[in-house]
Amino acid sequence: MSRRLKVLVWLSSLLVIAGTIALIVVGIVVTDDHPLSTLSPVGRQGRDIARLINPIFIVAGVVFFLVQGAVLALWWRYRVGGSETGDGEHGYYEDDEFPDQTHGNDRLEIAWTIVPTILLAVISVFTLVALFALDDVDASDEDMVVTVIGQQWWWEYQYHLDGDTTTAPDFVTANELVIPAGVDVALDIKSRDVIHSFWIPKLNGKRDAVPGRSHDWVIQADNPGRYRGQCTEFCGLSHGYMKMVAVALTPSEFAQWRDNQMTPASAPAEGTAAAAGWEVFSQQCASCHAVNGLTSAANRGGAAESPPDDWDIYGEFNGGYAGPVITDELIAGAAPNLTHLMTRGTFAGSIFDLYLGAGDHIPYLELANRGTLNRGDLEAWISNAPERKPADADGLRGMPARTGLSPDDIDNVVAFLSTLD
Amino acid sequence: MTVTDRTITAPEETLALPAGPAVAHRPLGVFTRPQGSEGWRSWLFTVDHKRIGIMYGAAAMFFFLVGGAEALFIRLQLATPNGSVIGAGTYNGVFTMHGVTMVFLVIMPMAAAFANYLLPLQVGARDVAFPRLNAFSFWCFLAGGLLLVSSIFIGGWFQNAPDGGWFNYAPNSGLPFSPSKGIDFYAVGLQITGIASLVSSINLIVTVLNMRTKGMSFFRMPVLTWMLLITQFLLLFAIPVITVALFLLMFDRLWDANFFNVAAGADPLLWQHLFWIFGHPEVYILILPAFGIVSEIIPTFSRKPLFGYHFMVASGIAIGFMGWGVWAHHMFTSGIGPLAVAAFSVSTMFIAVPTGVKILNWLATMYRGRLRFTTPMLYAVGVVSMFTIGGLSGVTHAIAPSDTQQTDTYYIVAHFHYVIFGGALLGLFGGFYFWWPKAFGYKLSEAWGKASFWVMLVGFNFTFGPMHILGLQGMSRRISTYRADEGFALWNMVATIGSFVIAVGVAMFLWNVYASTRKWQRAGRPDVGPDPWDARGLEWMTASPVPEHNFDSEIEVERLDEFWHRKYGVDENHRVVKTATAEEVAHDGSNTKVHLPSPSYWPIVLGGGILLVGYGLIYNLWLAAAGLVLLVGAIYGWILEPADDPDAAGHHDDHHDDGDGHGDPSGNGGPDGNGESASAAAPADTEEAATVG
Amino acid sequence: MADEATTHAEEHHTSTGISNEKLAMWVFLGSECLLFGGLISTYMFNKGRIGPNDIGPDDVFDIPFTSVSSFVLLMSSLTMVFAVSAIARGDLRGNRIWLATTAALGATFVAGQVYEFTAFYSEGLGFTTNLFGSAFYALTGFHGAHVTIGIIMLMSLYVMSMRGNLGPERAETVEIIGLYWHFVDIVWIVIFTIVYLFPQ
Amino acid sequence: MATVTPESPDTAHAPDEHAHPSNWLYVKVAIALALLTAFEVFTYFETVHGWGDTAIIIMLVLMMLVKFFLVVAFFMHLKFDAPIFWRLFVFGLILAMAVYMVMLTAFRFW
Repeated sequence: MSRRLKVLVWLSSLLVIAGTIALIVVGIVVTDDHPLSTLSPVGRQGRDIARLINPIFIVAGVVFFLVQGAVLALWWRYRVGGSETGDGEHGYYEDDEFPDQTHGNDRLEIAWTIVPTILLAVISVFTLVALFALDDVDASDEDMVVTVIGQQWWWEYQYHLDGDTTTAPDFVTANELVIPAGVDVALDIKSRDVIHSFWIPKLNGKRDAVPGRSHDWVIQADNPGRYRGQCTEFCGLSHGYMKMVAVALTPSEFAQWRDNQMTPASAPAEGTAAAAGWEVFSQQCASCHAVNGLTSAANRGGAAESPPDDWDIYGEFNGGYAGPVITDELIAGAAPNLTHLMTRGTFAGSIFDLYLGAGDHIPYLELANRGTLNRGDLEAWISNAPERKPADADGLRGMPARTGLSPDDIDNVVAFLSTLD
Repeated sequence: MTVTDRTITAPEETLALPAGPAVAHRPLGVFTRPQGSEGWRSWLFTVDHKRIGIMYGAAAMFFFLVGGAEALFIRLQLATPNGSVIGAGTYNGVFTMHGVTMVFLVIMPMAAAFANYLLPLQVGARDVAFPRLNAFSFWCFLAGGLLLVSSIFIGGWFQNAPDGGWFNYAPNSGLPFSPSKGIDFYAVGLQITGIASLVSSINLIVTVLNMRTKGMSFFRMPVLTWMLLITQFLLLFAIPVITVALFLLMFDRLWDANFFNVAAGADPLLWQHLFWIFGHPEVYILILPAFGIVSEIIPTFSRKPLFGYHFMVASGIAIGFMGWGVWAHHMFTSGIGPLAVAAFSVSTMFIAVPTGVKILNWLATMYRGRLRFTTPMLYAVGVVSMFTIGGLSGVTHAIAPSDTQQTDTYYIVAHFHYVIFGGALLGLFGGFYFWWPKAFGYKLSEAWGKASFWVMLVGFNFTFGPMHILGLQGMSRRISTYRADEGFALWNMVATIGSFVIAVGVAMFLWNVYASTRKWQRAGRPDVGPDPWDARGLEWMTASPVPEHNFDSEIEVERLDEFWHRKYGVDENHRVVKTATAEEVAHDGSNTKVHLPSPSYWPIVLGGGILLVGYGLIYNLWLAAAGLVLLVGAIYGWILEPADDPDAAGHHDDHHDDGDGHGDPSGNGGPDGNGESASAAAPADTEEAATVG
Repeated sequence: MADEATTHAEEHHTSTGISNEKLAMWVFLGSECLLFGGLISTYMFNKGRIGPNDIGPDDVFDIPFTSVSSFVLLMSSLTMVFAVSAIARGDLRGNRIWLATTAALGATFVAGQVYEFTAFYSEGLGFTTNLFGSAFYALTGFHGAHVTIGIIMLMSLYVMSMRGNLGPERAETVEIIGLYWHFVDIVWIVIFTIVYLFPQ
Repeated sequence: MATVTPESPDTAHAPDEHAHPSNWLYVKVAIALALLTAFEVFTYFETVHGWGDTAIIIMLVLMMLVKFFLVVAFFMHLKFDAPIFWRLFVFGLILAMAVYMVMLTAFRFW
């Protein structure tokens, strides 16, 4: 076998092996369902991004194989043996053979400057087209705008059905962003404290929530379903525990869900466990958590957990801050609005499932009726939240521990929460 | 080779740094100037660029172990879902310190080690332009590094470590959100290492511009010298920007200013812009020295000159320039607006072109070469191969829409580890093996070296390869844990195993250093000769280890790769023939009449003063005041140190060594119109200097 | 290359024919551009980010006063040039006089700045009051610190000269310190225009 | 470079000394600086006369630049000195202006 042929066989078998491994890995990556995967987009924007990047992955892959192949080929073809220690008669080399002392080739250099430049210029044209299309946030055909507010370490969603974000929202929810499937939904992303980033990988890329700024963003889901997300800008202690879910419903289901969200809660019947739970809740929890129709702004006045004034950026800043306006009791003091807690699938910044093993088996709107409540995590959370999700030692952020509550108290609070559907 | 003869003129007359013994031993106030070159004290007070280089390397290696241990903790915590090896708070401190340590205390000083050791040698100089300032740079860097690392232990394990990420975005870095002392350590520590880098960059720029030996025009300088010079320019202009940002942060935290106070109307994106205006050139500060090292190693072990020298230099300069116009690609999701995103997206893409030119030139150098895979060559080829991967993934997130999916995920972590570990660190390790015999006179074991390379390479790919997949599967960066049902468990476990394989590889390197040193000590010093690898640069043209005075006499350079051309000629058939052995060409270090700048107490005292000021700013301003007194005292001691006799022009021992012009303004002022003859040669040189500026 | 010069010249050979110290100072000044550029942009970016009722530039600036102190600093550059040319001529006494004058003018400027700061403070503009205050004091304070360091260096030169350690062969030392001093002056030229004179 | 090369061997301070301008030139420069400053201050008080802000800013910037380059060129000798100084300094200056102006543009500052 000639040396050239040997190299060819050696190289091609190597490429076959590498290619096979690559294919297997790609296979695992693509087919295995990952809830946060960017590789299987199910929304218009996510798909546009994938359509842009997938060919580039292929081009990059080709360049990868060419360069690595070249390295291996040069290695194989031009390596020479020699003294291991370099103290042979000819130093490291066993001979005095010298290759051509080529210093360069200007035409070659210019060629491999220009070719990649052209390649990249082509790529950049496609990039710019996609970029401006994605940024066209007025594409939404719904009036509704959802103000998404990040804070340590959960998300609040203020629904403005008429699209006017300067007025009070129609209703407020937390952690689970419910949208109608098939339509672009406009988001208005803000932050109350530090920088967060809103990201539902299957629907669209991420957009930072920067305090003092308001960022437009659009998401769309092709089909009804639940799509997970994770805060992706480091936001302090519990950054890793700041997750969220986007729930897409059919338009009619969405209307049903929306109407339910706009109903205030009613007081539990006298004498029930839930009524006792409400007592505890109104003393222990209502300073931060709002329940429309039950808690009031007065509950929150001067509460210890409110952030101190000097960094209180909840209020409107007249010199340039375009943050949310506190207009009425819909908006919580420092914690999620719990009016319809039981309609959500997750709690505590979406790190716990509210219903055991519910997954996608129970339709979203029937969770409250058919789901089995995840009592263990919920009770543990109520009595000692920082144990489950690290919170700042000074108690200004994150849910404080309520270890003083008796097991009965906690049962009653859970009973009360269970009425919030 | 007649050149050799011509350059060896009367040694005493060609000294770069004249000094009279009477001056060197002259008492100064209560202190006597330190003397001698033996014992540990001589290291503390040394101003020798080679010793300073070695100390940079040793300190960087120490910090590398610290940063590596932090990396292993990160990987242990993330090995399984819901990991609980270290809590979220400690985790945040660990990943922040890992980033800060590896960037500022490992890669940068390792590159500084090579810059200090090799730059003067490669341009044929006796020392750097300002030897005492050079010593100060090192001590100042060490002060900043120790201050940063001490934060891990002060006040409890990781209680006061910086925990805002190496990028430290406002307003999370503000007092309300980060009440521990951690961010103060970050701000103060990086200021101090910044001073060190800035001073060192000025020093090395002046060295390259001004201290080149006869005939060493800019386009006869080795590519490593070029890359280091570009790096120094990047440092020179980038460090002030982070200095501004850190000052603003410090004012906010210590004195309640409003720069990042959103409630007062501040825009936190200001920090991001300032940080990344510094931060992106910083990336090239990390990688360019490794590019230079690779460009030295590959030709040596290909038995060929570097392919396309001028294009290699030009692409390095292009990278240096373009590095200033791409910073906002770190901010594609920050909400800077579509036009800014578009502009930075396009500019970022084209920075791939000069980088690609480098890769192709290295391959072309190897093409038809006679490749000898010694350990340094393995590392260099490893860089070519691994950096390509990092470069390609870099292009994929230059594409802004795709970056909105990839940024802040493990895909980015994979990308920059392929660039910084696969590019910079492998290159620097290759440099260790390559120049080790030059610095110490003996070689590291090739067998252990090759073994540790392969272990490191395999571990590296198993650690960071899977992170591409994790990132595309949606795993965010900087999360201390993940849910079991998110599907990240498999590749995280692979990555964790890989990270321990890397640790084994590093341990093998350390064992190699230990064992090779022991072997050399037991056997007595085996003389590797001046030129163990049959290399090309001027640094090989003197004895190994390099004598304190570098070269016995001034070398006159007539072309690129001067040393190689003195060893080899071409016969009538254009075949390369050996015309002289390295030993014949190289200096043997026997010229003991060379006067060198005397050691000095003041650099280390000044470094100590800065350390005190640093702790003082964090804990107690009185301490800072004490540090300031020490600092000012050290500066005055420094200024008064040279024999201060205007009539003795030309007899000062360190006239090249003065930071702010207080010292002897060099013999330029001498009565006999000296020094100016050199300026007749200046036109050509300064013309070329324009390409630098 | 005129390398046939004296051996003494060989000793002080530099590749560019320029002394290391002077080159280092210019390299350093190039770097300082980025520092002050950052501070000035921070100021420009932040000065208007205050509430309508907050204390702002129009409420505190006293342009006639600042114009005079700017003029003083500008003239200190002139006296600095005189100091440099005096020592180059070998006029050590003249050098001392002009060094002292320059330091005195610089000190007048710093004193004016201190007065200005106290006046602003008494009018209600503290470092922590608002973003304008923080940015203004940070920028002008940084500049003031540079001037102060310059004054200390000038005074050190003066003392050296008094002790006979600053002869004509050290003209370049004075020139290098002069470069720093002029740089501080040109930074103030920019600050004075952008901070004080721009329509608010 | 032309200003550097043609020196006679007996000048001690070659690059800068031989072309040292006279003190009178410095005084003239200082007078120009003082006049420019006076005019700058004048624009501040004369804004009432109906010049637009933009016009004033442009004028002020122009005068600032003239002052800046007068000091750099004459007082700092850059006009007479080795061009490498000029290149190093102007590189830093232009880089600073470019980078920070791009930053402010990204903030839609103008």
